[in-house]
Amino acid sequence: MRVILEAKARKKPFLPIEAESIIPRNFLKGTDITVYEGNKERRLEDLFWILVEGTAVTPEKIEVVLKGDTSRVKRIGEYMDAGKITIAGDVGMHCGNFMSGGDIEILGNADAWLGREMRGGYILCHGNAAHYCASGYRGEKTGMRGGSIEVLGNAGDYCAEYLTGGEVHIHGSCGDMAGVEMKGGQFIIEGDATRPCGNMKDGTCMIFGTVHQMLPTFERTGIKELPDRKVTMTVYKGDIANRGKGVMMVKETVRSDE
Amino acid sequence: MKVIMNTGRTIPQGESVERKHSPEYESAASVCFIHPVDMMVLGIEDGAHIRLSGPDSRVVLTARASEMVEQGSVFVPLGSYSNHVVSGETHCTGMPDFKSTMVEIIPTEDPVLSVAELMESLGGVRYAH
Amino acid sequence: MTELLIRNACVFDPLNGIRGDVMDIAIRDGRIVESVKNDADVIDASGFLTLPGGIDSHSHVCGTKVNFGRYMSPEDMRAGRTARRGKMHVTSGYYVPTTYGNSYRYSTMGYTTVLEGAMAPLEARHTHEEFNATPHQDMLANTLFDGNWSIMEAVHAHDVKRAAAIVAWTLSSVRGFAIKLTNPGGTEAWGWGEDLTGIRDPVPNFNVTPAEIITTMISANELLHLPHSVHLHCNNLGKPGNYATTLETFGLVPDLNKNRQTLYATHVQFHAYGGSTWRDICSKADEITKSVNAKPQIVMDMGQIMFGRTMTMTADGPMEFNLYCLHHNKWSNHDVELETGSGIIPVLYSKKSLVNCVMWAIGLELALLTKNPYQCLLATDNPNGAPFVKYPEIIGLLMSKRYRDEECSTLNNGFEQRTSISSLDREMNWNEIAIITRAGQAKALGLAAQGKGHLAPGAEADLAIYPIRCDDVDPATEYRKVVEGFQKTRFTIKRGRVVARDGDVIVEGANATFWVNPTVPDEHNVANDPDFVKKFEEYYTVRMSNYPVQDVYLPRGRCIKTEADI
Amino acid sequence: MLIKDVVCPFCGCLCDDLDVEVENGRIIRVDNACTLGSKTMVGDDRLKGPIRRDGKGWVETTYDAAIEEAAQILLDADRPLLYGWSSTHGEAQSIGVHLAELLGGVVDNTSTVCHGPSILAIQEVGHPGCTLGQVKNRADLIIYWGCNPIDAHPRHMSRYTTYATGFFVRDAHRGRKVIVVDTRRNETADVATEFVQIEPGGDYAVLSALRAIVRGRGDVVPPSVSGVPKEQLVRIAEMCKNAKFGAIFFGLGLTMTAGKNKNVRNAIELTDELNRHTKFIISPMRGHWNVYGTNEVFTWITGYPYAVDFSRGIAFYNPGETTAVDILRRGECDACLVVASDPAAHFPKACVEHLARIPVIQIDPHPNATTHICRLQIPGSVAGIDAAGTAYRMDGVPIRMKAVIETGVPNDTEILQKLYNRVREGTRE
Repeated sequence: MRVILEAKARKKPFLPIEAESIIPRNFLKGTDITVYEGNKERRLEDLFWILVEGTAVTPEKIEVVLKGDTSRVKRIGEYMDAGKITIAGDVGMHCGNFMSGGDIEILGNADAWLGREMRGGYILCHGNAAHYCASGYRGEKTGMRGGSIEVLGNAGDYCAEYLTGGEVHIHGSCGDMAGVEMKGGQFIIEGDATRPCGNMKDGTCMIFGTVHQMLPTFERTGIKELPDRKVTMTVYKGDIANRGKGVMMVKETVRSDE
Repeated sequence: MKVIMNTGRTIPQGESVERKHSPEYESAASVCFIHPVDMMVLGIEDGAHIRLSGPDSRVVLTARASEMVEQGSVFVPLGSYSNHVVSGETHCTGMPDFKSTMVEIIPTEDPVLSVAELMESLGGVRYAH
Repeated sequence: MTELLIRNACVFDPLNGIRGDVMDIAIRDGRIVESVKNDADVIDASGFLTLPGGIDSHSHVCGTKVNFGRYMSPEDMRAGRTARRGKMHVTSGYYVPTTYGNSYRYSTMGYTTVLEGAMAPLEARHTHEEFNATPHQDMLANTLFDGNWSIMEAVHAHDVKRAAAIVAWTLSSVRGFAIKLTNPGGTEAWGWGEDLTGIRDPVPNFNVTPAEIITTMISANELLHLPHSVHLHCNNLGKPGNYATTLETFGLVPDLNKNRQTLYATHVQFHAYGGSTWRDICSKADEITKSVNAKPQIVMDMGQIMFGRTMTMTADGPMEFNLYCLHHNKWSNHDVELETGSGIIPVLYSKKSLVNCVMWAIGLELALLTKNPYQCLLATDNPNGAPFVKYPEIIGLLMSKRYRDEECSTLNNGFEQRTSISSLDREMNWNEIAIITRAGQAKALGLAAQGKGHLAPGAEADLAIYPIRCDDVDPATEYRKVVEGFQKTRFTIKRGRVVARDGDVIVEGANATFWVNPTVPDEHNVANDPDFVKKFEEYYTVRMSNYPVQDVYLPRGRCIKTEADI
Repeated sequence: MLIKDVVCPFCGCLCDDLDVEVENGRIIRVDNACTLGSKTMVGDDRLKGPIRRDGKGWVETTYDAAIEEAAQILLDADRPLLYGWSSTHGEAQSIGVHLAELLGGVVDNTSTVCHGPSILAIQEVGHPGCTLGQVKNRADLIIYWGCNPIDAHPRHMSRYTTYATGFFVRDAHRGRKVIVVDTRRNETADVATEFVQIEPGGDYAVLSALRAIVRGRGDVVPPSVSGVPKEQLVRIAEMCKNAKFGAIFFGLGLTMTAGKNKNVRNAIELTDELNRHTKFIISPMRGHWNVYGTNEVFTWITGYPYAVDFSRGIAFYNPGETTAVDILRRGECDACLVVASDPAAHFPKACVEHLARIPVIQIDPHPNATTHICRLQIPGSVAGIDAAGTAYRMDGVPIRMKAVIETGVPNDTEILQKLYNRVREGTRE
């Protein structure tokens, strides 16, 4: 079954829409669900043109497709556990928060907190992801626990903050402090990163681009050949400041003071 | 020349912060402290006007020589004038880069605007107290 | 004049010797009366369990430390969120809820009076502001004197009257209710990052020992005729082997008051550990209760822990730092100049942890091994041992051996050799539960005279009607019904007004704050003592004139005056 | 008439020892205050009464009419932002939070552009602190990191630290060492025992290096970190470990530069590490006299110190999303109530542009930058001058502000209570 939601034009296009109800499972019971525009509860059909193709008896068999301007629609796919969501354009904040299963594919850019505290499933973002991609929540010690997030473009600052499990793969570059507070999981950055892995406790981070402002509290422990990629990585242990035993592998580094 | 703009409290700015329509506030908040060497490079004297340009905005300030700022950076008191060039980007922390904005400085003959004029330029309506 | 008649209430009122009689209760203008007119409003209790309003004699719900626990815990705020509804404000939080969250949850559980366990005098204004935002419970504040410089000087000078005079001035200035000592002397030592190892260690720079502070304050307390006794958090909290310190402390306590205990020892579970390390920790509840059973002058509360996440918060700064080094979770500390300290860290009590299982068992042992229920009251040191919403489960455990056995079977094996919990057959009855949740508290806090904790004519009409039929529920086997029943009252009545019904608060609260004003002769009023004033102005960072809490902070203050014998 | 022990309504020091001379209803002299405090109290000049924008000009209006119009604007909004609060007393702040709750709006306070990042850091790792008297009576080592008390908190050093005589520190000058860490040699640096100059944006790296050195792993630290030679870092670490009682005070130099909350977190974790060796505390230099009060009031009512979004009925908190600057920059609110602050002066241009686009109501005694962009301004009295109320010092000590003169101007609590009542009628309709 396919549920196609096309965003309608709005009087106040910048007001956020909160749409955690947009997950495949909820469409088993039809399309009579509500979302919030600011502090007003709205029926889905007030904000989207709705087209349903076919039927399904399990969420696994449901694909929700979002079209039109969805850049201000927040929390799509929150607590999603099965099925697929495809976003044709950009998506608002908190897409796929707490997601435990299923797929989300974003053809445009994702706003901040993409896949925050994710537990399982797969998110693919073709464009860029904003700050706090694959991160944790304020005050919470455990961030993303499982599943995987792949971003074909760049990610903003604090990417994979508190990463605890699962895999984060950024094909472009990360902003400031990628992998800060990492506790586990695997984090791959194909491009550059600035001050990565500060305060890291555990887990593995591989950076194939250039590291800017390498932090002074990582201990060089040797080198590692990656035959499949035909590269040699410098291996660091850290963050020593935090009694960390995480592993950071870097292709090439530039210290802030060099 | 490209420099890092730092902003913060100064005594004169703090003394007049509750009287923003006053000449005291305007003169206290519309100054830009620059290292003497940088002023030489810019070819300006203490008291000259400079135009400070951020990513998407510009503001005219009065240059003041100060050895308390490093070469390559300038200090502008926090408030209406400095914020005219600070970007709204907060890196999702809620806090703009008030103390680390890259700006371009060039000498200018243009006048320093009043707070009311600055606000008008942003769509406000001047209130004459 | 408003009148209310409660019909067919199955009443337990231990202080008046009423045990399960089905009767009517008449209420006029907020107080219990003999009878009301026929046109009075009527509530049919339909034979449900009816008790005086619950009283928590040791809970952390208001003030600087509690609010900092909230401030640093946005993750907990996600745990218990409710939207604005009817007369109820938004609430957030599970183990450190907002003030309204605390107030609504206590109220729907039938609690109408709560004592805040620790108020630093310098920050008293804050506590009182939050009391006003905790509108459904009458509030009282334990006032901290454990590290008070002028008190320690008086102790050093063996000047009990001086100590009493300082207490009198402080309590009346900050609108406090009772003397609280938290790790006496230890909090001052913590000002230097140190702690004391026992009650005979000298406090750095002050040359007094915890033992001297405790005994002096006990005498001062009785000189002032305060309604409550000294309220003590013993030294060495949470350390293996600390039961010896606790017993030594109990040994210091004379029997000075015929109406109530002379010492209230709080959260004793945390002070009843044998062994010498976390590896060989074991229960010493038997020794502790043997001592208490022989000493009518001592009342304690359980300090029960329950499994799950919560937040530890206490004036005991050094203890919190030790916990931080153990758990490596977030740690906050807040020392208060010339007075006391405090620390906060989140914890998880886990059934997998042998130590936690032993702690859990000790609290229950204390209650079950104490012969006189008036000497061991139900409390979790909320939220330190567990949030107070766990009280119904604790009641269930105390009333049912089977429930305890079922719990034990899910715990870390090996803990049973370190405690006697499985060998205890005692099952409390309704009357004993009424004692350890209200009558005992009222007596211990000296509030019975204020009309709290009982239902005789003249008493304040604070009642809790629980959807439990005592005659057809057998707590020993149907403990789930008991637990459910105590979670939500059918009706909670405060000063003759129905404030909560079936789990919903239905009115705006109008609580009172009880505080004590002991009058001392002018020559003993420290406010007139140049030396006291000089030291105050020199070493505090607020002016003495800005220190006292103004009346505006107690819109419904209830002052208890006492005459000091000095 | 001389009024003693008056509390100063300027900075987070909340000095309560001012002597104020009042003559026929005016403050003519202020003693003991710093120049910031006395100028605020003596030079105080106000808007005479409520004003509203009328087309391209301004007209005077009445309090009742203004409150009615304000209520309508807020009731019509789908996502109102209620911002400011730090320069008014707690009683007014409390009504403000309940107003946001009633409206389903977002309520935020000035911490958002001050020590908001410090709050985020504290929420990650906690806060080992104390009241300022502990520092005054005990501290033998003071560190000012990324702050300039001489300009921003002029009496901080004389009342609480460098120059204050304490019980255990009889001779402040010989008894205390002072370290200043900053990117520029500010006025405070001139009185320091040791000045550490960091390249802009280098604080995080320096803090990490110090933590490693303190825990005995200086071996990994390179010869120079963000412009600071390793020898100096080692010397600083030794000074800290050998102190009997050390106190770190930090300012916007940490919260406003790259890394923000992570910079502060690193400083807190350095303090934690030092507590394994000796007594150490850390404390933010809060700006507004009652900004800490807004955090306290917000927290006991909503559970969160700032940036609270009631749009969904429950309280939601996510700085970076629910913070005023982000909401305004993204245009995510359609009306704004500004109370006791001046966002038009203190927010970036992009935010002010959105404020100019939407209806803005300002409750503030002074004509300020926000006046020019608001639709409606309602002046209240000023706590500490003609209004009494509760304030919280930067260290959490609550103090009651005095009203030293009578002006008959309604205070913020009264104005907001009326507004709240009017909005409640509106929500019932």
